[in-house]
Amino acid sequence: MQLWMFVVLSVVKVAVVLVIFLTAVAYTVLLERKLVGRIQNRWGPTRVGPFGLLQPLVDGLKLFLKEDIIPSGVYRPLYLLAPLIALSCSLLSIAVIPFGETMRWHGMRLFVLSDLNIGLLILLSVTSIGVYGIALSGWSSNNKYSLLGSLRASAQMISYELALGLSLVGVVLRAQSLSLTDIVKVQSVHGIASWNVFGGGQIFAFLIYLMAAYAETNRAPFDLPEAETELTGGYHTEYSSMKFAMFFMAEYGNMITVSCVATLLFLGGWTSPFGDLLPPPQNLVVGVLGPIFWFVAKVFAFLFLYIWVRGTLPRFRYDQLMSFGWKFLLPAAMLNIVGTSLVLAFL
Amino acid sequence: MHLVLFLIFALFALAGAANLLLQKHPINSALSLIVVMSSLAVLYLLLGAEFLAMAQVIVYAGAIMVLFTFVVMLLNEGREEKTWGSHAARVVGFPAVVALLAVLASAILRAGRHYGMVSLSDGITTTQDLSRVLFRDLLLPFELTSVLILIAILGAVALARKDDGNA
Amino acid sequence: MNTPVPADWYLLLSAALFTMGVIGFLSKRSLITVFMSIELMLNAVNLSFVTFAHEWHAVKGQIFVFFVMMVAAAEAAVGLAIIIAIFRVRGTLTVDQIDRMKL
Amino acid sequence: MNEPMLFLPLIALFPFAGFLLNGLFGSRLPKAIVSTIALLFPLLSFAVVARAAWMVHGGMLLPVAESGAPTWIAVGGFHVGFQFVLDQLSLVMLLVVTGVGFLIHLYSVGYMEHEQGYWRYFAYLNLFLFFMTVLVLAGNYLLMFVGWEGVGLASYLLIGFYIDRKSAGDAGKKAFVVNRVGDFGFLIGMFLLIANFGTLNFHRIGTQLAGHPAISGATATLICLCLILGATGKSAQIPLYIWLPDAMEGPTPVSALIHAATMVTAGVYMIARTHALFDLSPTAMMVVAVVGTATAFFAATVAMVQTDIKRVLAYSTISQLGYMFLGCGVGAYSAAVFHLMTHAFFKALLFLAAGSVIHGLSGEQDMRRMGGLRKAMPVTFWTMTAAVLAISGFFPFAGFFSKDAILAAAFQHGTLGKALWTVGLITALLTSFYMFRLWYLTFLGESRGAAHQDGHGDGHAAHAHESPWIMLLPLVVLALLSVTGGWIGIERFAGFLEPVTGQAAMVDAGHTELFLSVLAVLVAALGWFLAHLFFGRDGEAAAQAAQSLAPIRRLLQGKYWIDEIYTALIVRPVQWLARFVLGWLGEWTLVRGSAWLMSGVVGLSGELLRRWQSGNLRSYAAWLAAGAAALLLFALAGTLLGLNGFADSIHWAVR
Amino acid sequence: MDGMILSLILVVPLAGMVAILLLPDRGKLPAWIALLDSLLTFVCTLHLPAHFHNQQAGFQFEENLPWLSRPAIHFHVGVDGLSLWLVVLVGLLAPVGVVASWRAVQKNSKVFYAMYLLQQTAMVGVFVSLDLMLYYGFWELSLIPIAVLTAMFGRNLGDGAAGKAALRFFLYTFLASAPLLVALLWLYAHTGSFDYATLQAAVASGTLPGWQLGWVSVAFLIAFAVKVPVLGLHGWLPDLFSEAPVAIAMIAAGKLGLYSLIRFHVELFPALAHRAAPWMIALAAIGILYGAMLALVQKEFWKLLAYATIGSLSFCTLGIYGFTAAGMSGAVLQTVNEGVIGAALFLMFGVLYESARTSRMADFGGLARQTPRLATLFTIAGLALIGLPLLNGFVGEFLVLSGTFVGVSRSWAAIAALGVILSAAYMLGAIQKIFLADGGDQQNGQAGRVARDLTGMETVTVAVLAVLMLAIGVQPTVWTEAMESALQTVTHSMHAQGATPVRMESGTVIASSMGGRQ
Repeated sequence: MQLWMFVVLSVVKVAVVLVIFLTAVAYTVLLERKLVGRIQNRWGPTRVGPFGLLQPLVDGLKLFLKEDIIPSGVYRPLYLLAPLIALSCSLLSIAVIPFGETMRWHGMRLFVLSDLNIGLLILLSVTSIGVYGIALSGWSSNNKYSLLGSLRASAQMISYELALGLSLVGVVLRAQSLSLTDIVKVQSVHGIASWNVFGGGQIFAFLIYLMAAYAETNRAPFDLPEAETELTGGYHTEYSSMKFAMFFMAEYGNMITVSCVATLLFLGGWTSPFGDLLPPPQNLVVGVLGPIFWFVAKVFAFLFLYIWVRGTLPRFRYDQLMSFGWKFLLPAAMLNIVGTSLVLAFL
Repeated sequence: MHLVLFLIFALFALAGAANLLLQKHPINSALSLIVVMSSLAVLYLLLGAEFLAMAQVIVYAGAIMVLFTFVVMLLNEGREEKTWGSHAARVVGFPAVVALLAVLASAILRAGRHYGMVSLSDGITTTQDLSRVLFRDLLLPFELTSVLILIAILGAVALARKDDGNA
Repeated sequence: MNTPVPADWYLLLSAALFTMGVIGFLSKRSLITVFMSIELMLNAVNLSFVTFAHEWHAVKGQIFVFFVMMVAAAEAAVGLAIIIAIFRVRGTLTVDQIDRMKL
Repeated sequence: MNEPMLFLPLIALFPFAGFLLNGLFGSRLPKAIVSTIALLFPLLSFAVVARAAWMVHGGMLLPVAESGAPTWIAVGGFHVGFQFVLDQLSLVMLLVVTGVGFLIHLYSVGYMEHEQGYWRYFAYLNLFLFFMTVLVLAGNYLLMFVGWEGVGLASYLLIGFYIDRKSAGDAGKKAFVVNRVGDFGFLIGMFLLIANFGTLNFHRIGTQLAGHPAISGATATLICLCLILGATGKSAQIPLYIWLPDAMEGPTPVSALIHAATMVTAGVYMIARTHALFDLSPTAMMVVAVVGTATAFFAATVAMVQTDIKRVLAYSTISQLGYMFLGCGVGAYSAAVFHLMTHAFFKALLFLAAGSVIHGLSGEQDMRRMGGLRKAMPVTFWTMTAAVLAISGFFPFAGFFSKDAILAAAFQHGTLGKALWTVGLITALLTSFYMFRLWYLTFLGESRGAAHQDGHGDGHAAHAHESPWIMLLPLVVLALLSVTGGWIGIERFAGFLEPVTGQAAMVDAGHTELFLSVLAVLVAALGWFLAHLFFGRDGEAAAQAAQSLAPIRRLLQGKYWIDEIYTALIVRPVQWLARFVLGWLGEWTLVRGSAWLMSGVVGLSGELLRRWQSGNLRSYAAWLAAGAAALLLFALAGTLLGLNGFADSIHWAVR
Repeated sequence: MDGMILSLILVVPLAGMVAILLLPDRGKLPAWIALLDSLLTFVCTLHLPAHFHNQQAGFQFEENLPWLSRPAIHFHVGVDGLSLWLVVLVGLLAPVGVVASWRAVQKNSKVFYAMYLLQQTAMVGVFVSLDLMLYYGFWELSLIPIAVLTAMFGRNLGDGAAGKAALRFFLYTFLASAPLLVALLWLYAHTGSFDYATLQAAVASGTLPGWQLGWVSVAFLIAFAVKVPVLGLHGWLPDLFSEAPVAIAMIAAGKLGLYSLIRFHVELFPALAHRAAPWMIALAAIGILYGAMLALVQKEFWKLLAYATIGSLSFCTLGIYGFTAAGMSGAVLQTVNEGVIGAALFLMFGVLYESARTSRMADFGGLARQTPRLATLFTIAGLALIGLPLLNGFVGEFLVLSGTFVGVSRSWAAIAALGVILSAAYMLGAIQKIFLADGGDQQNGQAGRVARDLTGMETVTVAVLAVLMLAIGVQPTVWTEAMESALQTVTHSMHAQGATPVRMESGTVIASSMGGRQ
């Protein structure tokens, strides 16, 4: 393949994925507002567009047009850098996520930006870099609420990152690969029965991942860094307009990424839940769109779970959060690894 | 392509390192160092060490440097001051550095002609290759390293804990 | 498209980074930055390890880097804890003022 | 050699068992059991000896050396065993030791009844018997040395028995240390024997000497002089007699047993035992005779003015031991041993009787506060009288025969012998004098206790009481022996000992001897008369005589200041040397000084190096960098020189 | 079992040390572990004499494992008749030391006992090493706990005396060992081996450069002579005895240095040692007198013990450098004796000091009634020290003196024998000052009132030692028999290199008559 073709195709792929991803972020916000509204026995946004469907657009417009205030006491370079880091890390992780069949065109995978042997590791490393955005934002804001919020967030993320990473090891052991495509392939044969979460015996890993992921994305019930009642706005107290929007997008982007990863690692990725019960589709369109449908459906199911949990569970206290992460999740993840390795080695 | 990537990231690395030296505030130095490390991760990828590249990011950038920034934030030391405590550093140290660089460079340049080229198509050391060596030939050192880290954790906890008695 | 790079360029880069690490160690006054300089030196050495591993197709070179990382992590944990302890006692992190050789 | 079952080791081991039992468990046992143990084992030991004596009487041939003795030391070709030998000499000694020993044990039961540490006393006493029998039975010098040192130990423990008295402790220490001086001589003598004979066995040395004496007279003299030093220590002869008077700090039965009857005669026994060597060296013999005579005379003079009843007896013992040395020195070993035996009887009796007196007077030892005890303590008085007559040499008491034999032998020993005989005769006069002085002061006249005990009404004599039967019984037995012990006659005795001590030098048994005997008795009577003159009536004459002889009296009362002289000449210089020359010059200046010098050098270099260790991190880094650069430069220089790698360049550098 | 026993003896104390370090420092727990572990070590060491073949020459229970290939260092251990009893002695004294520290060490007992057990391993290592580098390692290792524990647990920590004593010990021994290392490396450079037998053969072959070898042997001699210590090099001893904890002081002097003198000086360089012998003999003989005389005038019992030790160790040196069979075996036996007696005396002095907090003998007096067990056992040990026959000290002294007198020098032997008199004087003086009435009153010492008697455990310990003194004194052949073949090897190799008994004056020896048996 020619270099120019490679470059053009890559640019096109990136553009398409980014657009879809950002749209998805926007509508996840709407979804959340709607769902939480229903849970709390109200309607949620209904005014803008049918069923309030245009609400995200208006919100975005508002944030774009708002005055960009930079408080005088902040440490400017990092204050400006922090939201960029947060958002770019959030966007970066989508680059390795395969969301469709392993189709190639001129030797290049279509439904993934870049398919790497070490996709999972890249995901983890990007997640670990993401901490900087929050940490720097809080510190550079020169505000005690911000600092406390960012310290909490950083500590929480570092702590739960361990459990998160370890909960994935069982999956990796089963697939014997770090490539996300390979991991999905392992789960594809018997449909739901071979998904890691069920057939793969990784139900505990999944639960651990679930909880760790909530904490990792600073979502309820682990949303202490932005606990309004204690810290006003947490690390983004001093941010407004577009810079605030970037943090906001980063958070929801992370949610989607995490959901994608859960889908890929535990829920069989783009494969159908019926596996070889159904005959392979002969139609090309169905063959292409079917997997994408399943993938999106699973991701949204996971997102639904996210929002559901947010609507139902109360917030943890900070020490409970830490001891839960270190004293329960981490050992549980280790036990899971040991158990999985024993099963794989002797059964 | 390889050349371009190398040049870009080598430049990034050098610039980051230089920035580390020039910046007066520790947090800026830390961020510069993160840049260096990330650039090195890319260089590792170029050298076919993909696992190491990711480990570099996860361990160095994601863990160690987070600790550094954490400590900087925690202690909030501010800009460093110019002090003149050590004559040896100037009188002995900097000539030594120059000598060191000269010797290293000359040694590398003298020996460099024997070395081959590095290109993108060189093949990749997979994670399996790495783990095969690590968990077969070097299992004992690996386990010892884990013990070392455990001890380090305990030591760090013991050191950083406030004294119960007199604090 | 695929222009190769001589291996010794990597080594030269490594040497340069290492030297800069040394300079940092010598010239920086803040204990934390000095510590960072050490990390820089370690990274520089790691680069040369990886280069040699590539040059000689020896996986053990990479393993060595792996170990260096592990040790660096341990060292950072302990070192930073020491730095915190020093700061708590001395109230400063300026290297030139911390020359009592005890806490 | 046929080996009759004699169970020789048992003689020694019985008392040892008694020592162990009483020593380990005595503190928790009732007194009756302690006494039983203490008496039973010496009695058993005596029984074994008596059985052996009976067998000898029945015709058993001596010497008997039990084979199969366990090895003690074996290194290279040198070999010493726990070898016990019974011959005529040791049989006599054993009879004395175990017989008199048992009697004194018996006496002690009464005497020590109210003392603290009753069990300890008997344990020590049994220990003494153990070592003494080992000494006597030993078949070689080294084993004899075991007994030799061992009795010294027992003596030390018993002298210091009253642990609350400093003087007792001092006396014990003095006895042991002075004895050690003698032991030093013994040790050197043994080394010389090993060097010359390669063995310490009596029998083997004897046969080597009998065959063809491989050693010169000079060597023999050297060996003998060393052994004499040992003997003077143990037997309290000049120059090492000084410990014995002090040893009277011990309980009186101890003085009787150890410092009169048995232990102090070990030196005489040893000389008799090794006479084959002494026979080779006239010089050594002469030394022995002169030392003995001088000691006899010297001690007798001191004894004349002592007021402590036990000290009189102590000096008397020294004097009598001098007689025995004289006997040995003139070659009359059997006479010396004969005197040893009779002396054991009457001197033990004297001490025990004195002990009875002291016991009766609740611990009073000063003769000036005694007097008039004849009526209060009749048995003691009569037995004591027998002993006094015996030691003074009145016919037919035991002392007469033995002392007469020694003096006769001396008289026949050439010119020197004549001179020694003269001194010996004068000593006999003095002996008679001081013994009767003691007798008068203690038993006759009026009680003088009140005169010194103002405020207490009458003196001790008023409530002085006779001792219990258990103390009197040994007195009576010993009194009988003191009377009859000499009747066996020197000829028969010498004849019995002849296989061991060789042909006695009894040439002329005719008129000369009769004349000498009569002369001796006359001299003794003269002594009694003089004593009667001074002390028999009111003591006026004594006071006058004392007045007129004041300087001599002071000299005698000061015991010739020998102790002081020794202190000034030996003890003080040693201490001075140790404290100042060694302690200050050696230890302080040289040793400490070198240590200080060393630490100074180290400290100085540390001071210099310390400046390098500024504590500044950046300085360290600078030096580190410089070092790294230097090392790399070195390695690179190696490559430039065409060497292959770092290791080779190091090799090249150190070549 | 025989192939592993030496490693086992080396490892058991180390295991105890690890156990102590891992378990918490609670109450008497470290002490109990140390006691049980040292008893276990002792039991292990008893395996050696039980399975030792007396008649067999050479080393037994040998283990030889390559450790490093370049430089060629082997884990080569073994014992012969010389080291056999010394290993057992270390095993025996290990629990004694623990008992002696039982009450004295209260704080930081974990550190104390851990270091103490390390010291045990090091000492056994010194006695069994047959690879000189391994030996050197153990040698240095045996020095460290002494210095450290003295500095940490010394008696007078407050006024810095303990630290000074530790420093002095450290300086003396380490400065002396530095040339030893250089000498070792020189030997390695010329032979390519650290193996004992190889080096011995190399030295014997005469191929090594002569004058340098002379210096090498001197370096060996000085390193060991300091540790013994030989007269003149004893500057560290009195201070250390006064300041070090009892358990440490009792192992600091004597056996390590003496064994090393025999094995690595006399046996390794017979010809050169032969040249040094007259000096050593003179030093030893004078040392006997010197020690005894200084002991006579000491006022504190630690100092008395120090100088008494110098005197009694000089006997060993005298025996070694006479090059006579009797002297050698006497010296080895005396080394064992000194260990046993010294341990007992140290323990008892330690009890006195710990209860009365003073070491001035004048402060005591009349203790015999109050502390009968202590008084009795002390007297026995004291008598053994001054060489009372039937106790162990006599046999050693007699063999050394007779060997010296007959084979070497009458005058030096006579001078040495004078020590017999002085030793009696100082020991009985000490007994009197401490235990007997020493003044007008019954109890004149202040300290006497608070002094306590031995506890049950201490009594048992010292009683065992006392029985051992008697046993060695009565049956020394049991001990000397095992040495016999080793000593024959030594003397044979010495004589082959011209190192016959040192004649320092003319005298007549009927050597043939020495051969006869009774």
